Amino acid sequence: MSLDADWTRRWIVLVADRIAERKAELTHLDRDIGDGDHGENLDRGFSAVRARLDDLDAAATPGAILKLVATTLISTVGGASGPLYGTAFLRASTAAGDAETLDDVLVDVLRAARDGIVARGKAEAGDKTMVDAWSPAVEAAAAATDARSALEAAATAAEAGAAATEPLVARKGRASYLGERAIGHRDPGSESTALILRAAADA
Amino acid sequence: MSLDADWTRRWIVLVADRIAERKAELTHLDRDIGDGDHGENLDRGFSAVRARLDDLDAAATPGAILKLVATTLISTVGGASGPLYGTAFLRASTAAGDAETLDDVLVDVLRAARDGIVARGKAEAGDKTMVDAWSPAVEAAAAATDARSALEAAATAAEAGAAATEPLVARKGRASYLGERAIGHRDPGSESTALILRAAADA
Amino acid sequence: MKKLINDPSKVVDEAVAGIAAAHPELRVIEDPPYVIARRDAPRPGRVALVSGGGSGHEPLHGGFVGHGMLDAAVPGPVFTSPTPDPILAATKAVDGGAGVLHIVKNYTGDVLNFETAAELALAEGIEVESVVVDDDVAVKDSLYTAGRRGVAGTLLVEKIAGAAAERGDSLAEVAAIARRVNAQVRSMGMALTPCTVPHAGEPSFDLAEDEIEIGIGIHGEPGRERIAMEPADGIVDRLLAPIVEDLPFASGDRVLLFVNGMGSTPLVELYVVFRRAAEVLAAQGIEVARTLVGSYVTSLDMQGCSITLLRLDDALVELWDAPVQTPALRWGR
Amino acid sequence: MKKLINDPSKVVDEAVAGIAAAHPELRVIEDPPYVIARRDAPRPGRVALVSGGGSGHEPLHGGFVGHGMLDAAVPGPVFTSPTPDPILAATKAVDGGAGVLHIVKNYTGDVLNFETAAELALAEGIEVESVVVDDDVAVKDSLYTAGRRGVAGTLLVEKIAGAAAERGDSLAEVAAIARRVNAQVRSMGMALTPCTVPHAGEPSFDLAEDEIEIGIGIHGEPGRERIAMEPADGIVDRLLAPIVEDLPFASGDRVLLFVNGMGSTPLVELYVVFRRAAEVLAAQGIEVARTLVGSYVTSLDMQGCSITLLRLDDALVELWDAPVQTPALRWGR
Ligand SMILES: Nc1ncnc2c1ncn2[C@@H]1O[C@H](COP(=O)(O)OP(=O)(O)O)[C@@H](O)[C@H]1O
Ligand SMILES: Nc1ncnc2c1ncn2[C@@H]1O[C@H](COP(=O)(O)OP(=O)(O)O)[C@@H](O)[C@H]1O
Ligand SMILES: [Mg+2]
Ligand SMILES: [Mg+2]
Ligand SMILES: [Mg+2]
Ligand SMILES: [Mg+2]
Repeated sequence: MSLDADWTRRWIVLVADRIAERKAELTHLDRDIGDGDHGENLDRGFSAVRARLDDLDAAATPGAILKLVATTLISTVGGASGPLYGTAFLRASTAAGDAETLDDVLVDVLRAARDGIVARGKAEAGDKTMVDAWSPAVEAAAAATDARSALEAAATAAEAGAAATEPLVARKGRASYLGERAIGHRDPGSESTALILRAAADA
Repeated sequence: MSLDADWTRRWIVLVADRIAERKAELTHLDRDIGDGDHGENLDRGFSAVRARLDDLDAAATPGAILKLVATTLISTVGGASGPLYGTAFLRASTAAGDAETLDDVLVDVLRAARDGIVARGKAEAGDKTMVDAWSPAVEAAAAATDARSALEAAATAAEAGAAATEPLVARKGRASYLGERAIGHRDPGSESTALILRAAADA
Repeated sequence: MKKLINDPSKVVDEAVAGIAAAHPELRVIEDPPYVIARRDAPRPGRVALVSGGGSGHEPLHGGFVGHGMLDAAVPGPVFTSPTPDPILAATKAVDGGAGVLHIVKNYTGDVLNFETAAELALAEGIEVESVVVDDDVAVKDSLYTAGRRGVAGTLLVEKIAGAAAERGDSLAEVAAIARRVNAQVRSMGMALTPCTVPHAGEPSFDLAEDEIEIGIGIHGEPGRERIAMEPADGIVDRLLAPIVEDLPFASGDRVLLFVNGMGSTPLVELYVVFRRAAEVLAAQGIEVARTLVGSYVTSLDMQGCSITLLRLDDALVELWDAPVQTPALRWGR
Repeated sequence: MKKLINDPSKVVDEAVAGIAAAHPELRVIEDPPYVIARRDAPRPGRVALVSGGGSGHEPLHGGFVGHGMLDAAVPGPVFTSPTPDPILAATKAVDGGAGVLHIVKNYTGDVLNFETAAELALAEGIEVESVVVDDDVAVKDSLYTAGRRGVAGTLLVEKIAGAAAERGDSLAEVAAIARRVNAQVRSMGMALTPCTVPHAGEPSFDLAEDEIEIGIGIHGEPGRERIAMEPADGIVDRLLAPIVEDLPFASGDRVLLFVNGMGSTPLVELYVVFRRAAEVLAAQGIEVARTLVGSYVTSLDMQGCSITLLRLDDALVELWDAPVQTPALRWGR
């Protein structure tokens, strides 16, 4: 089984399902150190993505699907995570180009997504943001031998990265206003990143 | 012992003491069916009366003392009870005239007070107001044989009148807005009237 | 009780001092406390308007002192009518020789204290007329009660009568206009939560998380009925129906629609309420020609709202639109 | 949670519809939702001002659309920046050929979404300048954070830049004035209670009956520190000290003092706060030349307040005093 257009659709639908399921949990993380809307924001975005996926040409490439995800997130999510995830999927789409499957370009796609987030948000590793899930995921994927194991490694690394945000003081996003009071709480964006990458491994 | 100027002063000071003591209780009654300030209002007024009593000429007659109470209540209490009690004491003072003691004019004094309240507030018996304590008190005093027993009878009748307001629907004052919901609550003004007349009997 | 206050017994003193500090165009008379007056009063030859009542309804009345509205406001203790002394002082301070109109909300205490002040003013040679505002349709059977309460409609009476005084109408004319506004205005309020009087320290009544009060006044008194919490649209319908029936307002009428917050209601909710009220009136053919949305006649920190309708004619529209320059209501200047 | 709303997910829709119904001088663009614009926009040859951000801060920003202030406001979902689409739509709708100024509160989401919209507008040939407002001194170490937040000072930037645009200043001039205001304005807020986001249904943080938060933002985020409840005067001192130190404001300065309510704070309490703030500034030789008191930049139903100081000069005073005619701020017209 390859990471073709069908897989890409399955992945995105799985993300949409799991975000809908875990919306309250994501919002709760955001309530603790942000403004309590991260789950709502992503659910609004991925619900819209799901609806538009059906309208997409049956022959759409993985890159075209990722572009639809990007533009939909940009125009429906708002907040910080909307432009950040939007840019991530947009850069991923560009990296995917016209390829029929992502198997050979997977690491480039993931790296492009991560770089897009960094370019827009200017966060560094350890700033307690979604970058702390993306960066270890990209490294882990790069070290893997094939696409499937790269996805599995990325998901596991993202989950570890999300967990590792807990002891940190935030230096970007709303949690940065809290100083020491952010310690002990997981960054919501790193958790949603882990969710997205776990869905990729499971799709 | 006669109802002379000394007695009048003792009475008013006793009223001031008891209102200060029972301020919260009166306010609480008013909270249930009014706006929760009756105790505060009267305490503000009688504290001012107490302070001004000392400035009063040592030779002041009972009538002069009652006039001081009246003008002080009018200018410090506000609300409904301020003008009503103010008018009551003003009319009482007029009824007392220049008499050195109230023994012979007591019933006239009490009746004048009650009539003053009715003239200003237009309440009838059974409207669930302070009139429901004043009116039985005046009748009871009129039926008594001497001033002392008249005071005792008035206090007892006022207390019974206050208790008897509980099952009533109010037709005057703020409690009238509540309709049936006022049933079961004692009118705060009738309770403060009972307090004032009981203090007269005890002074 | 959590409030931005110091000593609960000093709230009115300190708030009045704050009003004086924030609005140099107003003058506070300290003795007897507290009269808030226009700095340019008395204005010779103009009718002056004095209103007042218990505090806790801010910006009513102090926030409505200024050009085109009140000449003086007399704030009493929280929810307690002022005594005659400051009302008299206010009346004397603003009288410009053309007489003074007292605008009084219909509560026993307010009526009695203003009555005494008016008598004393008359004795000092000042012509005084009094208008009692009683716009609250929540009080039924007003023949068998202290009568309807004066609530949010008071603001409309003050604004429109103030404009009439500003253009130079006589005392009789200004009083007649104020009475005409009162005759054409109806209000009804509700509470999501009670309020807490500072010196009492406890809520003015108890209300469960799933209950609301319909037909409340503005002194923390409970309302006409207690019902289960429901969506805003249903609440609006419950408030509007008795208002419309009462006057009655009818298809073809032009009205001013005033949605008022009770003190702790966020503006965003008042707009949700306004939307429904406008929709319902439109469906009945009643034209909303003028609007007001905000917390203007409040009940301390109560959450809730009231809806007020005033039937307009050209003369009233002109007076409503006339310039006003007060801390809380300001346009045209 | 008790609110005057219907479906929690429809609050913004219905409030915007209410604003449109209450203020016929405004125009609501329905698609993409929601842009609130001046009915007379675009005004040929004048710089246009667009602001926006998450909803829940009413009257900010929709209540400040009108003559002398914003040309359009773009309300996002509650506490969530709008997406670039409606910001772009607003920018196109009000551009009168002289360019558009975006006034953006400094939050990652707002900055990123306005940034994208500005790029798209530029691609369509519209000149756009952006000013990011960051007046909140509660955020320390702003080099190591997302930077200071934009809070109540935003209103002052919008009013003063709006007056400059209205008199015909160029885009560069209007942007420079907006940046100058931002450079001279400092704010700090506190909460007695958290707020409740409608779709969340639970308070944004927990606060005991004897605790308050100092240094809160306007999105229900907890503050810089949690302390025991204290009297208003002490709270004012805690808010003012870091504001005054920061700029710093000094003896001889002329300032605008703005006491802002967070949404559920009664006006009477804001005046108690104002009184103390004016007293403290006077003692420091800082002259309060202009004032504003009210709930203008709110955080849903949060109880609390913020204090804002703006250092004035003659040019800023002239622009502040210039006529403004919006639902929430109105004078001189
Ligand atoms: N500058 C940034 N760089 C990378 N990620 C960021 C940045 N700022 C915020 N984030 C991410 O966005 C998440 C918050 O997203 P969300 O709650 O949807 O938006 P908002 O903060 O505008 O409410 C944070 O948990 C964090 O992971
Ligand atoms: N019209 C009236 N006639 C007689 N007594 C009245 C009248 N209206 C009110 N009262 C009395 O006044 C009392 C309330 O006084 P108070 O609480 O001090 O004033 P307010 O109602 O203005 O807050 C009532 O309990 C009632 O006994
Ligand atoms: Mg968030
Ligand atoms: Mg009372
Ligand atoms: Mg009272
Ligand atoms: Mg947000």
